[in-house]
This record gives sequence, C-alpha cells and structure tokens, in this order.
Amino acid sequence: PLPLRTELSRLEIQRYSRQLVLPETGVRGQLRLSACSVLVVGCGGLGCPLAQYLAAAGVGRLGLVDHDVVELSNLHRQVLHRESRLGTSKARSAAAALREINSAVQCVPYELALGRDTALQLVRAYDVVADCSDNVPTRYLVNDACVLAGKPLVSASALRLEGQLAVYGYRGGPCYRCLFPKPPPPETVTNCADGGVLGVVPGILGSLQALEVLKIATGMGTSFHQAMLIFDALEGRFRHIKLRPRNPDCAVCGDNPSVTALQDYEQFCGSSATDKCRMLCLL
Amino acid sequence: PLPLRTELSRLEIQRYSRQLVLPETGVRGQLRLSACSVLVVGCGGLGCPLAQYLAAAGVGRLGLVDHDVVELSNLHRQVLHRESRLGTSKARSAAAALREINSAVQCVPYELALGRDTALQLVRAYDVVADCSDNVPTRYLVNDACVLAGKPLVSASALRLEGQLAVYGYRGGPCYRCLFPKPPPPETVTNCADGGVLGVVPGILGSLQALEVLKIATGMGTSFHQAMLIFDALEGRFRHIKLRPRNPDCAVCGDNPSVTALQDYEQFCGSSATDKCRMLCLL
Amino acid sequence: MAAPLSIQLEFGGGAELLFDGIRKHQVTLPSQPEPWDIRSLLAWIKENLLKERPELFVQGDTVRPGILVLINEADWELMGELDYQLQDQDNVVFISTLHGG
Amino acid sequence: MAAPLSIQLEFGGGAELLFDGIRKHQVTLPSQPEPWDIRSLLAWIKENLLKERPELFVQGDTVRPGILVLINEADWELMGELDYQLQDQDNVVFISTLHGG
Ligand SMILES: [Zn+2]
Ligand SMILES: [Zn+2]
Repeated sequence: PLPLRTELSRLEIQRYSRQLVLPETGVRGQLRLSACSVLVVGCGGLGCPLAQYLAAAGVGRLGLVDHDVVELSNLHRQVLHRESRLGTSKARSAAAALREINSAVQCVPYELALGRDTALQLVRAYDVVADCSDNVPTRYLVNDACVLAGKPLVSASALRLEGQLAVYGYRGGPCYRCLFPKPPPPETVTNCADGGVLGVVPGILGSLQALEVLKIATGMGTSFHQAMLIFDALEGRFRHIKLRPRNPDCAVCGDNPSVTALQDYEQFCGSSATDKCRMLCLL
Repeated sequence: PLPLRTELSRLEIQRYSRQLVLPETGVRGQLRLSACSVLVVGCGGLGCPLAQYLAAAGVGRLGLVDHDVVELSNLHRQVLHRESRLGTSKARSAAAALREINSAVQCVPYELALGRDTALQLVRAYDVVADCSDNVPTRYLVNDACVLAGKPLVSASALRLEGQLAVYGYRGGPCYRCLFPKPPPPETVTNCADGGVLGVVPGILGSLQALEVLKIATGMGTSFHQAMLIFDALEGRFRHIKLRPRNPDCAVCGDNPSVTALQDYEQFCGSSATDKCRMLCLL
Repeated sequence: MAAPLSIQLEFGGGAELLFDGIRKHQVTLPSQPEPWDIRSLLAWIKENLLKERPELFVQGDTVRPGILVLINEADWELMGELDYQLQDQDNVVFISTLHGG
Repeated sequence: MAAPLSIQLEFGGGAELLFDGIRKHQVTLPSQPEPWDIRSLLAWIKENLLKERPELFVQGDTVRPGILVLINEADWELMGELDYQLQDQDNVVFISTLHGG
C-alpha cells in the first residue's frame, strides 16, 4: 500500500488546484487519491478513458492489465493508443501515454491475461479494481477475486450503442454473482468484434467508471453499490436502476460460500477469455 | 466542404470495422463522417475528450480554436495535453495529439480567441459546431454565429460536480438565446478557476457531446434538439429535460430578428471572454 | 377474472434482436381467469412476440441467465420475481447484460 | 382557500449555494386565499428559504437571468411560467446555467 502523505507540494497544489477548491475533494481528498492504487483490468475502450482520467486526477498507482497488442481496429475507441504503437503491448502503450499526462503517477503494466493463478495476488495489491474487460469469464474471475480479497469493484461494459455500470462488493452491496449466479449461455454473448461498438460509448462509460473510482478513493462514496446505470446512446437516455441487496446464499459473497478459491472460469462460462477467432474472421 | 466519397479503403474498413458493423452507422455513416467538418470552440476540459473521440471515429476535419497556452492546472482534465507541452498553444497541442491517434483527420489549429470579427467566417467553413468554451460572452457569440450561418450547435458545460448538454438550432429547435434571452448578471457567473471542477466531469460531458456530434454527422439525429441533459456527478444522476420550442420572438433566430450581425458580446454580457485575473489570484 | 392490462415492454442490451430489433412494445394482455404475473407474461411473450429461438430468451419458466428483468425501474428480485402481479400501465424491461469493453 | 401543498424544491448548478448548499428541500406551502402559483412560490422562497443576497436568485417578480426553472422535469415555459398553478407533490427545480469547460 502507498503511504498516506500529510501535505501536497507546491507543484501539486498548482496542478490539482481546480479539484482542491471543491469542498467534496479538498486537500484531504487529494491526499487520499495519491495514496490510492487502482487495478485496471483491460486497456481497451473502457480502460483507456478510465486510466486517462485517473492518472490526470492524481491517483497514486495504476496497474494496467492487458495481454493484447494494439491493433488498427482498436484505435476508433482506445484513445490512449496511437498509430505509432500498432503491434506493441496495450498495457505498455497505455502506461507510456499516461506518464506523459502525469509523470507522478506510478503506472505498472502487466502484459498478461488475468487468470486464476494471477488474479488474486494482483487484486490484493490494489485498493480498488476497475473491470474494463471484454468477456464473461474475466468478469466472473475479477468479481470472485475482489470478493475473496475484499476489494470494491467498479464495473462497466459497452456494446453497440449501449452501456452498463455498477459497483460490486462495496459497503455490503451485492457482488456480480449475486446478480448473475449463472453465466449466460455462450451463444447469447456478443463481443465488440461481432456486435460492433460506437467508440465514444465505452468512452462515456469508462469516464463514468473513473468518476465512481474517484468518488470511492476520495471518500465521497458511490451511488451505484446497489444500483445500475444503463445507457442508451441512440436515445441519449440513462436509467438508474435499484438493484437487489447482497444474496446471503451467493456462491462467493454469501454467508456460506462454496467458492473459496478461484476457479476455472473459461470452463464455468463455456467460453474463452482471449478468443480472437471471430474477430479475425470479420476482417 | 469536404467531398463525399463513395467507398472506404481497405485500411479504413479495418480501422473502423467495429463501427461499420453497426446498422446505425454502416459504410454510409462512415462516409458521411469522413465528409463532415466540426469546429471545436475551446480545447479544454470539454474540447479534449470531444476532439479525441471525433478524431478516433474518423471525422473528416476538426477545427480547433483556443487562444490559450497549456498550463499545469489544465492537466487534471484536459487530457490531450501533456507535461512536455506546458506553455505551448492548446490548439496546436491538441492537433498534435489527435494526429497521433488518426493521421487521416485534418486537424486545423486556430490560435485565437473567437471574436465578432472571426466567428462567422469560421463557423461558415464547418458543418457542425461544438461549444466547449468556458465563458458567457463566447457562448452567446457562438450561438449567434451558428444561427446566422445555419449550423447546428452542440453545447456542453461543466463546473464543480455538475454538467449540462443541449443541441441548439437543429431541426427547428430553440437556440441558446431562446432559452436565455438575457445574459446572467456577471456576479452570478462562476468559472472553473473559482468554482473548481472534478476533471472527469467535463470528460463525461465532452464525450456525451461527441456522441451527439457523431449522431448528427452520421444521420442518426440527436435526442437533444429540444431537450437538455443535466448531470449530477455526486449522485450519479442524469435528468432529461424537455425544453421550450424555438421562440418566434427570439432576438437572433426569431421571425423578425433584431440581431442580424455579430455584436460586442463582452459588452452584452458585462464580462470578458479571456479574463484570467481571478485564476492567477488563486495560485 | 383479471381485467385486460395495458403494459409497456422494453428489450435492450441485445435482447431486442429477438424481437425484430424493436425495443418498445405497448401490449394489451387479455382478460384471463388468473391474475397476470411475470410467469404468465413470459409464457405470453413466448407465444405472441418471440419469433424464433425462444431458448435465447426463456429457459424453463424463467428468463435465461444473463437477462436482467426490471419492473418499473427496479430489479425484479425486489418485486417478487416470477410471482409479481402486473398492474395496468406497468413497465417491464428485459435487458441483456453487456460484456464488451 | 387553497389547501396546504407539499412540494419538493431542488436547487442546482450553483443555485444551491444560496440555500446553505442544500439541494433538496421538502416544503409545505401553507393554506392561502389564492391558489399557489410559481409567482407566489418565488415570493415564499425569498421570504422563507433565501438567507442572503436575494438578488442573485430573484429579480423583480421572476428568477434572475441564467436560472432555468423545471416543473416536473419540463422547462417551465411549457407549463405556464409564473402562472403555473402548483399541485400537491410537484417537483420544482431551479438550476443555474453552467458555462465552464
Ligand atoms: Zn455475491
Ligand atoms: Zn433563438
């Protein structure tokens, strides 16, 4: 964990002055932010704007997880990456871009696909986790790791012209499994390659996700720990949905959990976390 | 105006593949986008994410207006700028960052404060205008120029933990003056320096603004031409407000307008468009 | 006898693709001996609105995993799930969970 | 005589700073000979809620330029502006226009 400092430097006061004058943040919130570490799972359409605003705001450390390399079809929405970084690691491309915005933020790239053997250790090393992934097995994996490690999970997703956002496992609220105890049948799951996505839709969701991370990190708290935000870009409408409470019978966060260690999530979901074949077929 | 091409190159198909599979965009929408030019008034907290997503999506030309230089206190929200560009022109800093994302987009920096002598000519040269400015005189100036030139205006604003978005002068809807015929008393106006702003709030609003520009440019149309979106970041709540229709007695877009040429907006509003004194006092 | 009910159904997150891409359906549920609940609504949807591949929407007598049901803007679990008795003018939303990023 | 009305007032966009920073006020308007309209509501707010510098909120008998009034989520111009007659449980929002970027 990062040390909680007791004062800001002159340059920090200048850099963050517009946040410091906000009573909701103030010097105290800024110091908390600089002591906070956030694990960003996925440096794609959600992870890019999220990490961008967290770095700009002065989060202490950002862990950037992505096993993939930058491709041309990413650039319409993954705004930290550049033409000059095509073919390089997304985690490293993101870290490089973030350092140019704010060199004081520790950006740690992890060039790996989060798995049952790596997830728990990594999640334990951070204060807040942002799920910016793009597949079902990773969403269950990250959820279970966050429950087991006791970390709040800020989760967003986007597809076509829609987006969803919720915070799981925070202040006694439900976890992802409380809402979705069974994974969806694989044939009902659409990814961004098949279904497409308008790039700014994950941009909006990733920014909203960053806001909730910042609210948690500074101590403002979140309004989505038992609620979901649902966005319809075509109509420009947001729905604010009240969700069920934590399920005492939940397999992972319940009172007598059956899941006490990470599982094989690809088998559980019947799909792969790193499947690219359908994406390649399209081109 | 940019030429409307009839087909996409192989590289464009690859780059924009995730948008092309959307029925709402498709090849036709992408071609329209590449023939569309957008004037971005202000390369700050709203203009940065807006221009970022418009460039990534493949808008044909972006005009980037800002008279200011990059300062350290900008970097917490103005995500196109970098530590290495402190002291350089914001319009040029933004253009350079955008070219790295998408070199096919024509980025034209205008290092000037939009005034009554420059605004109309500039607005006439673009298809859609995004008001990302930060002061009252510029908001009236841009509105009047858009009405006189017959261009749709996508307008957003952000302060503290709140944001607002609307589209003016589009498909018979109201203009900014229809809503606000009289400027607010100068002593009631707070800017980001005085009031502060959490950086990701203009990030969310600028991204939503980019979405509406993209919907207009591709032909999906907007849901905000007689409506306003109001965002409260602390509660995570969006309000979707139905607005009044165009006012036939409006001074600029009414049936017998009294404003038929641009005015002195600093005098009209009793405040300056480029005032930085209060900002300097804070530091 | 339950009187006929006029309700609004909405599908989103991709679930609308099972209904010709139409998101909003204003429907009238006919008079029937039992009160209308979500269980009988699902059977009615399967019979009257679902064109093909019903297993992508219903499994057994409930919705398939990964679809969230909202009754008047609240998670259906807060409302009694399958047993919730529909009221006239209710709004019921079926939304597929998204996983993309 | 108009019966007492219970309404919700909200202030935003900075207007809340004139009301001790409190955004939501559940208020009861007392019984009075005339029906309650927005005009009389503004006078009541000035008398009962506004602590200081009323000119930053009301000017003459209306709100100052730059404040948008919303009655039940719609622009007050659509509802009759100052002449709108308040109903029990109405929601009235006063929101300052933002100009920052
Ligand atoms: Zn759970
Ligand atoms: Zn007008």
